[in-house]
Amino acid sequence: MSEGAPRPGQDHYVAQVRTNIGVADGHRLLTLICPEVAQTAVPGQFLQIRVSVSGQDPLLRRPICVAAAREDEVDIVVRVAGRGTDLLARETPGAFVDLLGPLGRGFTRPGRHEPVALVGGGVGVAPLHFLLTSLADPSRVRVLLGARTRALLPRQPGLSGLEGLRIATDDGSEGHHGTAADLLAGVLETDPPHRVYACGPQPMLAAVARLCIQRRIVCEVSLEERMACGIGVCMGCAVPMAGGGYTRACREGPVYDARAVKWE
Amino acid sequence: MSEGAPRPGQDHYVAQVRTNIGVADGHRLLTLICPEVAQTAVPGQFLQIRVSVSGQDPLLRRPICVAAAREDEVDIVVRVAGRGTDLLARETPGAFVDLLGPLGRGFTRPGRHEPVALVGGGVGVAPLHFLLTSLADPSRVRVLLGARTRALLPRQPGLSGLEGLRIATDDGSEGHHGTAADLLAGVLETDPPHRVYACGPQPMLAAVARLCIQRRIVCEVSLEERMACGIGVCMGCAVPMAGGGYTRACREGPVYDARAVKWE
Amino acid sequence: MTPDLSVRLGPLTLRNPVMVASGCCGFGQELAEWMPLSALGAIVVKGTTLRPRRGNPPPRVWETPAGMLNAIGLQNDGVQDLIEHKLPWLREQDVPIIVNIAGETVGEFAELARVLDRAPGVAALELNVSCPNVRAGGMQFGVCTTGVAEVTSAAREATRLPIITKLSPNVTDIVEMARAAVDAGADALSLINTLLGMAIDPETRRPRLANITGGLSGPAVRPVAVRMVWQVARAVRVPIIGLGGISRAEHALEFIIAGASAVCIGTGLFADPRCPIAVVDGLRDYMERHGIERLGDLRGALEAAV
Amino acid sequence: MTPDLSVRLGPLTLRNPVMVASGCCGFGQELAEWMPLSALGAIVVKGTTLRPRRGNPPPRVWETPAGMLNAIGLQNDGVQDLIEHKLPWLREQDVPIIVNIAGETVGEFAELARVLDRAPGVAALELNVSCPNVRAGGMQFGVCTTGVAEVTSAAREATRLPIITKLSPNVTDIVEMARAAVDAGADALSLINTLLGMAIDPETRRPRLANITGGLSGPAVRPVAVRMVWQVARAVRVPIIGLGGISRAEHALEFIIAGASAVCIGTGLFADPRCPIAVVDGLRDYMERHGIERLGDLRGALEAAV
Ligand SMILES: Cc1cc2nc3c(=O)[nH]c(=O)nc-3n(C[C@H](O)[C@H](O)[C@H](O)COP(=O)(O)OP(=O)(O)OC[C@H]3O[C@@H](n4cnc5c(N)ncnc54)[C@H](O)[C@@H]3O)c2cc1C
Ligand SMILES: Cc1cc2nc3c(=O)[nH]c(=O)nc-3n(C[C@H](O)[C@H](O)[C@H](O)COP(=O)(O)OP(=O)(O)OC[C@H]3O[C@@H](n4cnc5c(N)ncnc54)[C@H](O)[C@@H]3O)c2cc1C
Ligand SMILES: Cc1cc2nc3c(=O)[nH]c(=O)nc-3n(C[C@H](O)[C@H](O)[C@H](O)COP(=O)(O)O)c2cc1C
Ligand SMILES: Cc1cc2nc3c(=O)[nH]c(=O)nc-3n(C[C@H](O)[C@H](O)[C@H](O)COP(=O)(O)O)c2cc1C
Ligand code: FES
Ligand code: FES
Repeated sequence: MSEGAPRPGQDHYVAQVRTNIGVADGHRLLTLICPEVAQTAVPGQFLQIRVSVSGQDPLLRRPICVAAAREDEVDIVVRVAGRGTDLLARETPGAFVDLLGPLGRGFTRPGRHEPVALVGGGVGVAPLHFLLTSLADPSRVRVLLGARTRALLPRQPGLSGLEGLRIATDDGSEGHHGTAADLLAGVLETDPPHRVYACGPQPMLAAVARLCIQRRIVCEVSLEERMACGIGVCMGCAVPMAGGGYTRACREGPVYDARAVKWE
Repeated sequence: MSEGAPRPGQDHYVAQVRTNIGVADGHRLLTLICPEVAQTAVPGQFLQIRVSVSGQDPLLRRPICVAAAREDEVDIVVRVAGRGTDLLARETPGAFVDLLGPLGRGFTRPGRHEPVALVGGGVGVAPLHFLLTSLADPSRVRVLLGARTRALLPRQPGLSGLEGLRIATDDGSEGHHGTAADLLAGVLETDPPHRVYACGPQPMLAAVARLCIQRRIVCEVSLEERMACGIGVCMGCAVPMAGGGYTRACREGPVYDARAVKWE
Repeated sequence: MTPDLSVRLGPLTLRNPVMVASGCCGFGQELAEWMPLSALGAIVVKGTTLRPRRGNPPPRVWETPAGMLNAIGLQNDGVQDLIEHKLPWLREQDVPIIVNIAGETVGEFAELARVLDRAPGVAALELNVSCPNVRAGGMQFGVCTTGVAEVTSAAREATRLPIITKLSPNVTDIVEMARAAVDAGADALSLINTLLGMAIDPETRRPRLANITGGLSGPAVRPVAVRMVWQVARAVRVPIIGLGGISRAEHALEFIIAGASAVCIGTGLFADPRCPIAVVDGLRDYMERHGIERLGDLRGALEAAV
Repeated sequence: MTPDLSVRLGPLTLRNPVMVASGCCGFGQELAEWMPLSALGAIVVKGTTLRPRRGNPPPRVWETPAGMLNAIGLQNDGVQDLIEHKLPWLREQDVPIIVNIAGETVGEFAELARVLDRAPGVAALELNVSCPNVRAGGMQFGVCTTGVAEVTSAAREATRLPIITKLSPNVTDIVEMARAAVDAGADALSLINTLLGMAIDPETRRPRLANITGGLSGPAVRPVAVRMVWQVARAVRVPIIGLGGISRAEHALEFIIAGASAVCIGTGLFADPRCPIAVVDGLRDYMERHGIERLGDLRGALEAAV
């Protein structure tokens, strides 16, 4: 990639909403028609989506991961966290969504038959789902999902039937009574994968990172830092690095090697 | 009316859009389901309509006249003048519109058989149309309408068939080549009415007022001053008075006796 | 637990912290068509001057992104009219009445304070040393410490009523202004008044306001207002009334957590004249949810090491 | 008629008046992925310091109504890195490069100016006397006339490059600051930097920014910025770069009519990294529609009697 040249597929698009379905309480899966992004996005990359009509309020775009890509369309899963995601979650089929993308650094692709574990918390399952669908051999994959409660587990199409799927809920309403990190701890005991990919709330990521670093298992985490620009120009999305200083979640991230990050 | 008590029907409503049709280039007629306003509004009164989703931007409501009232519904005619009216003009049937009203002082009702002339410029025809439909004897009414050009003449249902209707356009594309005030001048020569009601752009109103004051014909004008609150609390909508000082268009107006206003 | 929303504002006790701001609620009558004034902590009436003022020519208002500019120019019928025609009705409404006064000279502030000292039903005076829209007096006082101090002490000496000095945000050091007011005898402070702004119509090349410049208010200015309340609350001991862009309980909470004892709603009334009720309800909900018994316990409760 | 959009900025001539603002376009490389930098009047790179700075801990940004707060804390790799690793690429982009510099002391400003004086490809220096997010130096200089004057003349003496002093809006009298900068030798002025603001999360009672306060930018502040440009343009003779909330040609026109020679786009890039192109196109359309041959003819063309 030469300096100053756009990355593959990266552009400003206006994508039409094809469908909008509920996948959990307060979680919507939107399918957007955007062939260029569908063909170039790498799992772990995100889009910067405009959520306002006029662009003045809310002023900033919202970063949302690509959750799946098929021919001419991409899926996103939106958890209603505030005003911006609320507006986005209400977009109806036929509406147009203004986006920049694909942005950021995605996950490193595992070797063809490498055993991997994907650890997702809540809406963090979105990029992992995309990663899963892009794998050559999904049979070697364990998917460990956590949520506060059953109703908050995103039911993304293609996940439910999966053989290697394990669920954890904080309140025990489905699967293991505990966290996805607990599930990972168990897996690491019995049948450790070569690589772990994680996305979810900060405490879960920290726990997963700790486990993997202890056992020297390669682990990549996708971090959610607040962003202003999403394209690397504002320095707003600082991620503290183990080696000191900060890098940009939107550019050097959002996916990091767990060892590179400074965990609190 | 006792001090501090709401005026008849005046309240905060959420009205559903029943229909939205084009009535001229950049002019939409919206029918809103709002029985309370339909039953209490007086011609010349207006509504303060929220045009933003979140209410933060655009921050302020937009004043729009009631253009007709029938049982459970009211019509408004919206001319797209900027961002707020653009948002409003796009509301689709089934959508909900947040409004305060009816607000302001309306037109004085003429005597039962009193001959009157209604002089409207552009979207100013809206409140006059409402006045017309409320008259006991529309046969004694002359309606003089002006617009810049044919395509900008609002075709409000109920107006087109009218016997006493005369049209003027600045470019002569329909009716008299000139202004609605020209038409009034002619009418005042040949068959002067007892009362004149006018609504439209400031220069037209000034011309109409001058004609009527000269001939001592009672004339009421509806003025469009910029408003912030629309309910009389901010003093934003100052109208200069002939006797000195200012009154509030939203409260003492928007309808004024032409003699009370200080014309530039 | 029934949360206690009452707050102390120097010598005054308000049933709740939600007040309506000067210039945004007239003298109460029109607002009372939309909500009972008795639901408010207090009402601060339109800036009142010694003699009637016509105000500025129109256009007087212009909307800006998440805000608005105004240049009303203190249109009002003068203090005598207030006393004779407006206070009698307001006194019946079961709401503390705070009169916002604006003099063109220090002497006028003193005279206004003296006249209102004898007027029954006035709970406190708010000194508008900071209106950007009048030439004589107005902002000039509010942007230097001597001006703030002189006006405050002149009013202080002229009345036994509680004195609230309302500060201008158009200053380099708001803390300095606050200290000057407190040292001169202010019982409380209001902040902020409007930021001086301007907008232009490119098509006509004319300013959007006949007065050219005007005061910026609304959600746009809230971050500036919260910051100033926080700075001042850490520097002075008198209660602070926070305002600037409030229309929901969360906004009021920002100010209270930053250190305000009470809040005012101004521009927020224009979009929703009933929002003060929603703010009070929202504060009550929040207190219940967080197990806060007295609102005062939340004041200045910012969790941050400085 | 082909409208002439070129403008003079003291000794510089820009092909058009639309620049990108310091801190909002990095050092150009990422922005170049979205638009050719050669379409810009100039680029003002991120605030550069003598030594590398890590910047503030996150969260560093928070959205506010029609605006945002930032407290980046001048994260940058220092002036040597700029010269060695960033300028070489930028020099190839056919765009005038303005380097925004920030010292912690007057001496550091002078040192930065001296070092950059010898760096090829730098068109001008912008003195960031007004960043609210660093403790030493930063805003302290920008809010008093002596600070502005000292920094400006120290830089003036250290370089032959054109000097642009960027003023802080967090002052009582912006005209006084502008005069101080001009008297000390500034070739041009940029205004405004960000307004100091703050936001709080009521649920956690924590400030939204780790730094507690931050700089407010975006459409929300535009009315304040336009007002300050207007005030300063009537008081000084050097060219003014106007900024604050610009993302469309109409916004840029407000500043130009108020008296700015050029404009910068900052926060507007975050919502749309290509908006500078739309602003240039919109200015050209406007000039054609209004029969304006040279953009300079529009500067300060406000129709208003004062
Ligand atoms: C790289 C990246 C990928 C993401 N992918 C997804 C996704 O696929 N699906 C999804 O639903 N969400 C995703 N998020 C989170 C999403 O961007 C935020 O929830 C959203 O920006 C909040 O906006 P809002 O207006 O709804 O909330 P606001 O009202 O702005 O804030 C509500 C809450 O969300 C928090 N928040 C605000 N911005 C962010 C942010 N950038 N990251 C995390 N928390 C934030 C605030 O601190 C606040 O507590 C992602 C975030 C990042 C950085
Ligand atoms: C009592 C009253 C009744 C009205 N009735 C109608 C109606 O029935 N139908 C209709 O289409 N319009 C009506 N208007 C005008 C309408 O309110 C304005 O066009 C609208 O507020 C402009 O908002 P905007 O966001 O679209 O435009 P903006 O982008 O805010 O401004 C666009 C242009 O409209 C002008 N403008 C802004 N506010 C007003 C205002 N309050 N009055 C006049 N001009 C304004 C501005 O100066 C500017 O030139 C009425 C106005 C008043 C005061
Ligand atoms: C239309 C209008 C008129 C105002 N008049 C006054 C006034 O007379 N006296 C005063 O002290 N403040 C006045 N203000 C300032 C407000 O009281 C308040 O300080 C400011 O608007 C910020 O609060 P807000 O954002 O909630 O409106 C006025 C504000 C507006 C919008
Ligand atoms: C994220 C961010 C970083 C900034 N960094 C700098 C900086 O390093 N130096 C500087 O002089 N101004 C800096 N600014 C201020 C902008 O250059 C500009 O003056 C201000 O944001 C107002 O313009 P805007 O509303 O177009 O953003 C920064 C602004 C933002 C939003
Ligand atoms: S969000 Fe702006 S640099 Fe990452
Ligand atoms: S618009 Fe507020 S008083 Fe009329």
